[in-house]
Amino acid sequence: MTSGVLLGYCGAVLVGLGLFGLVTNPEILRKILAFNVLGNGVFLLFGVIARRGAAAGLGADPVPQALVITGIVVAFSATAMAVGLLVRLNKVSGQTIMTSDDPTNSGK
Amino acid sequence: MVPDAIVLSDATTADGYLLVLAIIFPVIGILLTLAFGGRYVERIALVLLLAGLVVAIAIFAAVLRDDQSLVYIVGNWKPPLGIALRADGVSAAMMLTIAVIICAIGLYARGEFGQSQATVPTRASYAFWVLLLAIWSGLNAMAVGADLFNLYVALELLTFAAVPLVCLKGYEETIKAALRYMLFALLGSVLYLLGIALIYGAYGTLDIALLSDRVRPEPIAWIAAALMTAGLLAKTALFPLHLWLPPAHAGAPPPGSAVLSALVVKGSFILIVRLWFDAMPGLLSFAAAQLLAALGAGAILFGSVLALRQARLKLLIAYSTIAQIGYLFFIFPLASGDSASTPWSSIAWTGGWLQLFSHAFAKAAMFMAAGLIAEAVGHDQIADLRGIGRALPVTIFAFGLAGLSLMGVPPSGGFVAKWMLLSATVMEGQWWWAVVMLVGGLLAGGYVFMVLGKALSSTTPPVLRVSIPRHSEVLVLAVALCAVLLGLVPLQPSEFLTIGRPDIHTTALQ
Amino acid sequence: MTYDLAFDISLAGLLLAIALWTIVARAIFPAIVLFMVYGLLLGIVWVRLSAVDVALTEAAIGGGVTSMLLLGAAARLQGKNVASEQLGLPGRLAAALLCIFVTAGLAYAVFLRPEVAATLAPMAKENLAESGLGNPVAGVLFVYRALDTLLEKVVLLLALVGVWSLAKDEMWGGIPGLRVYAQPSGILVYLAQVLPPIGIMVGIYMFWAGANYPGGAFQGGTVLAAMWLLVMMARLQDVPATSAPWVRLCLVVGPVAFLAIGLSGFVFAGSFLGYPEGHAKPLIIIAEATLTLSIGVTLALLVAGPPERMPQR
Amino acid sequence: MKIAIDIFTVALVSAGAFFFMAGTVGLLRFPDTLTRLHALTKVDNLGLGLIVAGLLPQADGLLSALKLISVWILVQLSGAIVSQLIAQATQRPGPPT
Repeated sequence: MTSGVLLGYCGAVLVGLGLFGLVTNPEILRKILAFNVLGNGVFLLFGVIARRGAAAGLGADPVPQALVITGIVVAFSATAMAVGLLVRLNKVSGQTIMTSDDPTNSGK
Repeated sequence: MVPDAIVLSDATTADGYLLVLAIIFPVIGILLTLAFGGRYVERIALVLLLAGLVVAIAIFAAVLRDDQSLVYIVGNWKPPLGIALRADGVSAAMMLTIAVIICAIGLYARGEFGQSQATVPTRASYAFWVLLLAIWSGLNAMAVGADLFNLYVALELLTFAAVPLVCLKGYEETIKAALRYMLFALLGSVLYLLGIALIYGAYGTLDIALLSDRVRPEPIAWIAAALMTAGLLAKTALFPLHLWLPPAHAGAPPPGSAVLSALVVKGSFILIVRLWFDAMPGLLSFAAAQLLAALGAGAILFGSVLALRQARLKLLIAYSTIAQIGYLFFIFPLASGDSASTPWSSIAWTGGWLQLFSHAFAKAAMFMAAGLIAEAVGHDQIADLRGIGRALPVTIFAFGLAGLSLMGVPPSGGFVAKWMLLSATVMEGQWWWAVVMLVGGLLAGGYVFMVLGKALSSTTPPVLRVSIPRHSEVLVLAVALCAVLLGLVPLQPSEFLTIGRPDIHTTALQ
Repeated sequence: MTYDLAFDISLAGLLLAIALWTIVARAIFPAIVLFMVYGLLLGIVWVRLSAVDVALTEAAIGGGVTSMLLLGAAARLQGKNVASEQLGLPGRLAAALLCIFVTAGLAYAVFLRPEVAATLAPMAKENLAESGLGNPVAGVLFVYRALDTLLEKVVLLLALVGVWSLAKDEMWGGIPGLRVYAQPSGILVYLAQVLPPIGIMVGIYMFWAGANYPGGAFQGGTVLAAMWLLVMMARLQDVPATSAPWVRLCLVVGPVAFLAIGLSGFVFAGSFLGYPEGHAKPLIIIAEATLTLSIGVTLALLVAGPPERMPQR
Repeated sequence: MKIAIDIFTVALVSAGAFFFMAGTVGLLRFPDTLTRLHALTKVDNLGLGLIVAGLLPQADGLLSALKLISVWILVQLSGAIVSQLIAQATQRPGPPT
C-alpha cells in the first residue's frame, strides 16, 4: 500500500463521515460543518488522483489541483450562504435545527 | 461492446462566439449593477435580456442553417486540456426556450420589482434582477457546456442564484425553504463532484465527447455514474428527493417561482441526459433506464396526488412540477430502446424534449397567473377563489390553456409530447409506462379543474384588492399560448433535435 | 519510503480521528475548534500529495476563514433547541449503513487504479512555456481552464449578493453585522496594528510568487481578507457600508479586468480568454493582481455577513 | 563537520519535541484553562524555538533561514496574543461562545 492509496481510503472515509453528519445531525450548523468534512473528502480523492498522475517532472497532475482550488472557493461560498441563511432563520424564528416536519403543509 | 464516439469537429465554428456571448452577457450585467450600486439595475437587466434574446435566436438560426453544432474552443485550448462549448440542436432549442421565458418573466417582474426612477432600488428588486441574470447565465452555460467540471461550475452558478430567490420575501417559511433547498443542492453538487473525480482518475478527461470514446462499462464508471446521477436527481427534485421543492417554489415571489419551476430544475436534467446519452453511452443498461423511469413514475403519481390535496394555489402548482418532471425520465428507457437506429431518431427523444419545453412554458404561465391572482385578491387559497374567472378572465383563460399542456390534452405541446411518449411505449413494448402516463393525465385533469371549477363557479366576481394591468394579463396569455403553439409540431421525430448527434450509436442494449 | 508511510499512516489516523470527533462532538463550539485543527492537518496532507497550491488554499480557507465564519455563526445563534429532533435509532442505523456503503464504493474505486494513470501533466507542462508562467496550476487556472475560473469568481460575487439579500429591507446598503470586539488598548488592537503590515506583504507575495511557484490570487486574497477582518474586528477601521462606492469598485475590479482581458482575446488572440502571443504573462499578472484585491474584499464581506445597521449621519 | 551539525540538529529537535510532548500532556492533564495555557506557552516558546534553532544549520541559504526564524517569531506573536485573549475570556462569565 502506498501513501497515495492510503490517503485515498482516508478521503473515502471522510466522505462517509461527512455524509453521516449531514444526514443525521438535526442542528443546521453541524450539518454545514459536516458538509465541509464531506467536501474535503471529495477534494482529497482529487488530490490522490493528481498524485497518481505525477509525470513530466511534476509532483502531481496540475489539472485536478486546479479543480480542487476552484472547488474550495465554491464550497466556501456555499458555507457562507448557508451560514447567512441560518443566522437569519435564527433571528426570525429562534430555530437552530432543521425540523423534519412535513414541508408540504398539505391541507391547511 | 465499444460505444462509438460522438464525432464532432474540435475547432471553433464560424458562429461559435455566440455561445460565449450567451454566457457572458448576463455576467456583464451582474458586474455593472454591482459596480453602480444598482441605480440602473432594471434598465441594465432589460437591455441585456433583449441582447440575450437576440443571441439565442441567432444561435438557433445558425444551428438550423448549418445543420450542425456550433462549437467554441475557449482560449484556443482544445480538450482534454482546455474547455469546449458546444450547441447541438437540443441546446439551441433549449436556449431559445430559456430566452423567451426569461424575457417574459423579466417584463412580468417589472410590476413587482420595477424602478420608476434611477434611484437606489430596494433590497428585493436589486437582488431579483441580479439573480435573474445569473440564472440565465447559468442555464446557458448548462446548455452549451461540454466539459463536466465546467458544467459543475454552471450548476453552482444556478444554485447560488436560485436559493436567494426563494427567500426574497424574508418570511420564516421561505428562509427555511431556502435553507432546505441549499442543503439538498449542496449534497447534490458534492456527489456530482465526487463522480467527476472518479471519471478524471479513470479516463483522464472531462470533455463529454472525448469521454464517450473512452468510457467502458466497468465498475468505476458505474460508481461514478451512480454518484453523479444521485447528486443531479437531488437538484432536479426527482421523487424521492423532491422534499425541498414545494416550499421553495411556492415561497418565492411569483416571477421567481416561474423561473425556478419552469427552468432551473431543467438545468440539472439536461446534464443527466448528457451524462447517460452522450458521456457514457455504453452504460445505459436496461435496468438503469427502468430504474430512472420508475422514479419518474413515482414522481408522477405522488406529485399529482399531493397536488390534488393542496389548499394553496402556488403549492398545487409546485407539486404539479414534481409530477411533470417525472415524465421527462421516460426518455431513458423509451429512447434507448431498439425501435430506432439511434436514440435521437426515436420518437421518445423528441417527445421527451417537447415535454420539457412545453412544461417550461406552461409552468411559467401558471405561476405568473397565480401571481396575478394573489396580487388581485391578496391570498392564494383555492377555496376562496370563487368567481375570480369573472374578475380576471384573461388570466384564468391562460391558466386553463397551460393546464391543457399539463394534462396532455390537445391543442397543446404537452399533448404532442405525451402522445409521442405513449406511442414510444407501444413501439418499445413497455406498456407499463403508458398506464402511469394515462393515470397522471387524469390526475392532472383533476387538479387543473379543481382550480378552474372554483374560478368559474360563481357569477359574482370577488372584490379585487388592486386592479391588474391588462398588459400583465396579456403577457401571461402569450406565454401560455407558446405552450399551445408547441402543439403544432408534427407528430414525428424532429430532425432539428438530432443535429450535432452521431448517426450511429451503441448503447448497452444492443 | 517506510518512514514516509509510517508518517502518512499516523497523519491519516489523526485526521480521521479528529474528523470523527467534529462529527460526533456533543457541543458545537468544540466541534468547530476541532474542525480548525482538521483544516490545518489537511494542509499537511496536501503537502504530502505534492499539491502545495492546494495546501495553501486549504490552510487559508478550511483552517482559517471557514472556521471564522462558523465560529461567528455559533456565537450569534440564540435559543439552542438541541436534541428534540434527534433522528431515531433506526434512522441513524440506516444512515450509517448508507454511508458505509458509499465509503466502501469509493474505497473500491480508489483500489481500482488504471494500469496507466490518467494524467494531463505532460500536456499541461508542455504548453506552459507559451503563457510565460512557471506554475502549472496557475496555468490550468488562468490559461487552459480560464472560463471555469472566471465563472467561479461570479459565483463568489453571487454568494455575496445572496448573503446581502438576507438583510432587512430598511438595512439594505447598510453596514454588515460583523462582531466588533473593541476594547481600548486591548491586546487584539495591538495584534491588529502589528500583524497587517506583515500579512499584507505575505498576501501580495503569495499572489506574486503564484505565477512561478505555489500560491496565487486566491491564496493571497484570503490572507488579505483575514488581515482586513482583523483590523475591522479591532475597530481600527469601521466596517464599511455595503453601498459604499469604493467597496463596490473593489468587489468588481478583478472580475471586470479578467473579463475585459478575456474579451480582448476575441480581437487580439483570436479567441475568448486567449492571450496574444508574448503578452500572456503581463496580462495574467494584471488579472491576478486585481483578482487578489477583489477576492480579499469579497471573502471578508462574506464573513462579515448581511447589513445590519445604517451608517450614522 | 557535517556529522557535528547533524548531531546538533538531532539534539535540539529532540529537545524541542520533548517540550511539545510535555506541553501536550499538560494540556490534557491540567485542571483548568489558565494552567493549560501555562503548559501550552512552553510549546510555543521553547519547543518551537529549539526545533527552529536545530533546523537552522540545515537550511539551504540565508533566505530559508530567515523564513524559519520568521515562522518562529510569528508563532511567538500569535501565541502570546491568543493566550492573552483566552485568559481574558476566562475572566468573563458565561459559556465560551
